Amino acid sequence: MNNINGYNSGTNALSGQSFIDEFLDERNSALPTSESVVLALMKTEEIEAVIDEMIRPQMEDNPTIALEDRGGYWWIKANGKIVIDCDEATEILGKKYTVYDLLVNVSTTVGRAMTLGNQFIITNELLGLETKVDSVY
Amino acid sequence: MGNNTAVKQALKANPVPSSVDPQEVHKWLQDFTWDFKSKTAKYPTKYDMDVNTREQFKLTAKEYARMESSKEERQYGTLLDGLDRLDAGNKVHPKWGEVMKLVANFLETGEYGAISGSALLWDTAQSPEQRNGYLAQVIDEIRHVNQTAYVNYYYGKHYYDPAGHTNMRQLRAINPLYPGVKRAFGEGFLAGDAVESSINLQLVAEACFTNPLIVSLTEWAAANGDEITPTVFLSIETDELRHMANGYQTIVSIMNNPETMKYLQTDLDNAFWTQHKFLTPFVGVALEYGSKYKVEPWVKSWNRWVYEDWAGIWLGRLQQFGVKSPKCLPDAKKDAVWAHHDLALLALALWPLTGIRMELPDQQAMEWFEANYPGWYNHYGKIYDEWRAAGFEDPKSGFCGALWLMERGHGIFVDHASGLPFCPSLAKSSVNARFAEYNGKRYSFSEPHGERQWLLEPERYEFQNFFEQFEGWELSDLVKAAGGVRSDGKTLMAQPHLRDTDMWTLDDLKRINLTIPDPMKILNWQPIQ
Amino acid sequence: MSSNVFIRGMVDPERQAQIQALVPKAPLETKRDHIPFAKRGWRRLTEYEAVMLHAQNSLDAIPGSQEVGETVQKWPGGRGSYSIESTAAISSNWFNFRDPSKRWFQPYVKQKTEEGQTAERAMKAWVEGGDTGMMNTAWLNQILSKHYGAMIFNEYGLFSAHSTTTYGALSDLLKTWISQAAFDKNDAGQMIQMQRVLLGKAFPGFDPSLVEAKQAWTQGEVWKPAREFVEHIWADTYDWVEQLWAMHAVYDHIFGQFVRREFFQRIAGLHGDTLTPVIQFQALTYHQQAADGVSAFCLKHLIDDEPVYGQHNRRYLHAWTGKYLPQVEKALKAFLAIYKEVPVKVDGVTCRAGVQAGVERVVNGWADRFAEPIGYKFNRNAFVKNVMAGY
Amino acid sequence: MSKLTWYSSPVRDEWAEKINAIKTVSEGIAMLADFRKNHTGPDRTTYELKKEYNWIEARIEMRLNQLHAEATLSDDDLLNKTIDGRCAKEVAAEWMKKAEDIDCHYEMEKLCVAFRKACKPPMMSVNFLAPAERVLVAKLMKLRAAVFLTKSIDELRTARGVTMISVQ
Repeated sequence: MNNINGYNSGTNALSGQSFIDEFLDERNSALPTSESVVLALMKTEEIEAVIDEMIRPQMEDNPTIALEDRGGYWWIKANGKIVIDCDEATEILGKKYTVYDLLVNVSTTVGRAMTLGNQFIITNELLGLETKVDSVY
Repeated sequence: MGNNTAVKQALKANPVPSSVDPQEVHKWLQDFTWDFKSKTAKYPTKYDMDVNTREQFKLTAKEYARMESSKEERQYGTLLDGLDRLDAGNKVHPKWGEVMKLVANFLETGEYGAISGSALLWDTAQSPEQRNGYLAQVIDEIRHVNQTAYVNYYYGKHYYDPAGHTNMRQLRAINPLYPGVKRAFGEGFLAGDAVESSINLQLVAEACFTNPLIVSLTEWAAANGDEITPTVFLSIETDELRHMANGYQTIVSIMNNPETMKYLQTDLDNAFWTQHKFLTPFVGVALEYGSKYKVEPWVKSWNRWVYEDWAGIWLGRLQQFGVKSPKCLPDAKKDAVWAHHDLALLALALWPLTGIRMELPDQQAMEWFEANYPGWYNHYGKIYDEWRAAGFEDPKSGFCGALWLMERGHGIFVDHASGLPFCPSLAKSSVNARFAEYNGKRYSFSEPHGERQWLLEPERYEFQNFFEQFEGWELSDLVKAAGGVRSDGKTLMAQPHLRDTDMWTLDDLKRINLTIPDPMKILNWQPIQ
Repeated sequence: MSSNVFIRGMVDPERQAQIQALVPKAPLETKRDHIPFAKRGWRRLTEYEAVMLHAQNSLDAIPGSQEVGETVQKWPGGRGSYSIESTAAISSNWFNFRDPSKRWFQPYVKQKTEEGQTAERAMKAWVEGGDTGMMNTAWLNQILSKHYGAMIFNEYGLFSAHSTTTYGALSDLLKTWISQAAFDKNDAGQMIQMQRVLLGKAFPGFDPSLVEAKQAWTQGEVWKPAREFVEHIWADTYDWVEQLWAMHAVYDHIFGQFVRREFFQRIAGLHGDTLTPVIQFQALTYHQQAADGVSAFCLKHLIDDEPVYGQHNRRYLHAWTGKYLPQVEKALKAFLAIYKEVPVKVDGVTCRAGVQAGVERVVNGWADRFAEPIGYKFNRNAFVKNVMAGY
Repeated sequence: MSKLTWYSSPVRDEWAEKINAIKTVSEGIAMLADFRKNHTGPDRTTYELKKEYNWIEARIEMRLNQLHAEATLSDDDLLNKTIDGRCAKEVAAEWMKKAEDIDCHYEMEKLCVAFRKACKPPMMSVNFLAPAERVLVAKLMKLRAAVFLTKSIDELRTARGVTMISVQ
């Protein structure tokens, strides 16, 4: 399965001199534009459930989602947007789990991340420029 | 998602009457400020930050504390219970346990600088939501100083060689690599226009380089037996996403104003180069030269985290608003391949000043380097083989890599903009050395971007570099004065190998017979016609 | 889909065998004291000190610093990143300061979390237990809506003033304590609004918006001199020691203590408002900690323990007190007009004698704690009399 | 004082002695002004104290600051006048006025550097220095940003009077 967002896709699929040649090629020397977002979730009890019950099922609908075990954390990359609804996570975990509890283990994001009520959203939209920073209240 | 918002809206109409959601309080923050005559940012800035800019995480002080407290319980619980029982401090490969002496302390310098940098932004931002976000960042940065310090503290208590973990805050004063981190982190985050500082701190250092420095570094740590660092660093990084959002909203707050937007590109180019100049080589050295078990070549991590994801997702998407490719990007990419190898050569040449034990790359490492960086052996590997044969590790040899280099005409200089040492005749990175005389003093620069920064703003760069500051000191005297000797009073904390035998002492160092010179004084300099 | 199988060195038998072969039989170094160069007297550093002390990288122009030489990069124009020009106070060693509460990050957020949970439970009990029924409507609509809301701006302004104090502070343990004091101020403002949002839920007619409160703060006579002080200390004062002293040791210890303790804490109960005292209790704790910190810093560190510049620092603290006390006096005097709006009058509490007793309590408390130690003389009776003219 | 840290030097000891010998504010002002002129900033006349200049400058400042506060002057004068008795607010305003017509970043840089040398505490309290510096340096940064990435390196070197050198 070839996912454009895979951990070692694109230039990183190459190695040795061919990697370096491609990496330094003039085509790759200006700013690229990407429609993706990246998320790293620290491995914990709760995050394993979020990955299994909430992220993996989304992969069926969105084939651009790539998921990778990086030892201490899960690395996720996808086009567009990833939403984690913590009300749903609360149901799955059987305990109160707010968006700020999720943030305890969100190790990094590339893209615009925000909370919206009890949801965590990471999006490629330019919040505040293209779209508004929403609030449920 | 639409449905869910509808549910939330319904909740708003019929709120739970006996409790208040933090976001219900947050929504009023923008009303907390008022206008008055003398109200202004208190530090010099080119920008006017918009009073209406929003913050993306909507935390109140109390909810922040609850979230952070949960992080702290988990982190210290893991360290003090789980990892303590597993004797984690003694399961780490020595190469890695040593390099963490520097990594934790250097990162601590960045976190400390970020306290003031965030305070500067808290002052300059006009939107109360932003100020609230920046204040949380100030407190986060205190957390991170405490955490990075705790890595050294924990190692100092549990690891089989506490020397250096316990006193790096002292030893770093003579480390020729330390001015590099001071410049990028200790000062680049806080000494300058708030927006320039924000780009340095949040948009470049945090949104870009902390991903490899703090996140992917944990893979290398775990591969090398260190579960302490992942426990702490991954938890540090859970605050960084709010900081990245702070940095992004800093840009948003000026972007709609053409009057100030015109200054952005200059600050972006300068900040990217300032941070890259230190971080690209330093992280590469830490990962590839500080590990026994390799994960992936640094240049590949750089391509993923810095070029494709950071540049593509953050900057690339802003091109429609006028942001352009930094002019230095092609040079930065060349550095991503070679700059850490250049720096490693100097770090090994100057090992007595680093405070840590390190060793030359072994056969397995050399093969890995050659496979991933073709041409590596002929350039660097040969030198290391020669050093090994000349007695690099042997305390009785009187050998010193720095002298070996100088005797062969490979001068070592300090770049006056970045504060980092460089060796023009052996560098494979984007080094393009130039030397200047101005107002009766000589300056060295490793490339044009830094020289430009100095030419435009000379009053910002007045520091005494390592050679100038310690010129005339005999090497062993300097190491001793700075606390680099173990409790037996003679064995050095720094060593050029990882064994517990044949450890170098002050006398062995004295045998090298090196009095620190100032290359800008002793060499025969002539004006270029 | 995973591109590699991750090998953890700690549990992988092969790697661990290689690692253990390199681990020496005995540790290479027996001394495990942290930051040994900073050890004071016989004792080892506490955790509070170990995680922060000497984290600051600073040039040795700052007394007590470990570094040598100059900063690598300065501000355009030549200002250094940390420099002694930021205050008129002088210390022989800026790194000798210790916060008496010894709060580094972990204990700090733990304490705040507990306070948050206490407030959450108290609010729930307050609404569900029927306390709302006792609330005096005029108190709710006049005082809590307007004046209690105005207090948010006081706290927010003081929080804002801490940006320069955090930036300018010259050592690591100072920055830690100061930014925590700032965070407490920010929290204090938000807690008032949290209470007001709850009031909006409990009382259908109560509007939690800040329109009326902001008007009282920016245009009303009750808050005018207080606002002027806050604006001055936020926007016009750059000396961070002066700011800390003026805010915590003068203004908040007189005006702040009166407003929180003598007015809201004391008067709320008379109006069936049992919630305000619970919320304000936290703000009182925050002030207590800030007052302890400023006392450890200005009175102990800069005067009592200072071997060379104690007299110098005393002179400045004295001058700053003289500069700010009249404005604080005006602020308190103007604030006393609020008693005209208090719905329930109780003899001994809201009457002139009752209020004067409250003013005397804060003024005497302040004089003992902060004026006496720096030898600042002022006429307490005249001060109280002037303030009471506002009643 | 130098003994407080691991780093000490005879130069520092010598200066510490000289600084301790200052007994009046006017002596201190003269020493500080002279020291700043000759040993600080990019326009200094000599780099002979390069290693120690910021340490020495700080110690002169501390001593002078101390002498100033010990002098018999009113609190009002202590807080609001420059060390030589002028109205600090007016002095700061004069410097800001000097900047009004400048539209060249080199000129603005000279003014900012000169302002620091003349007014940095204890010459003037930070409460007057900092707001004026905010205005001056903001202007400097704006003027520089306009040309930062566009002027050629050669042009910049020539304008500065920099000589390029090489090792023979």
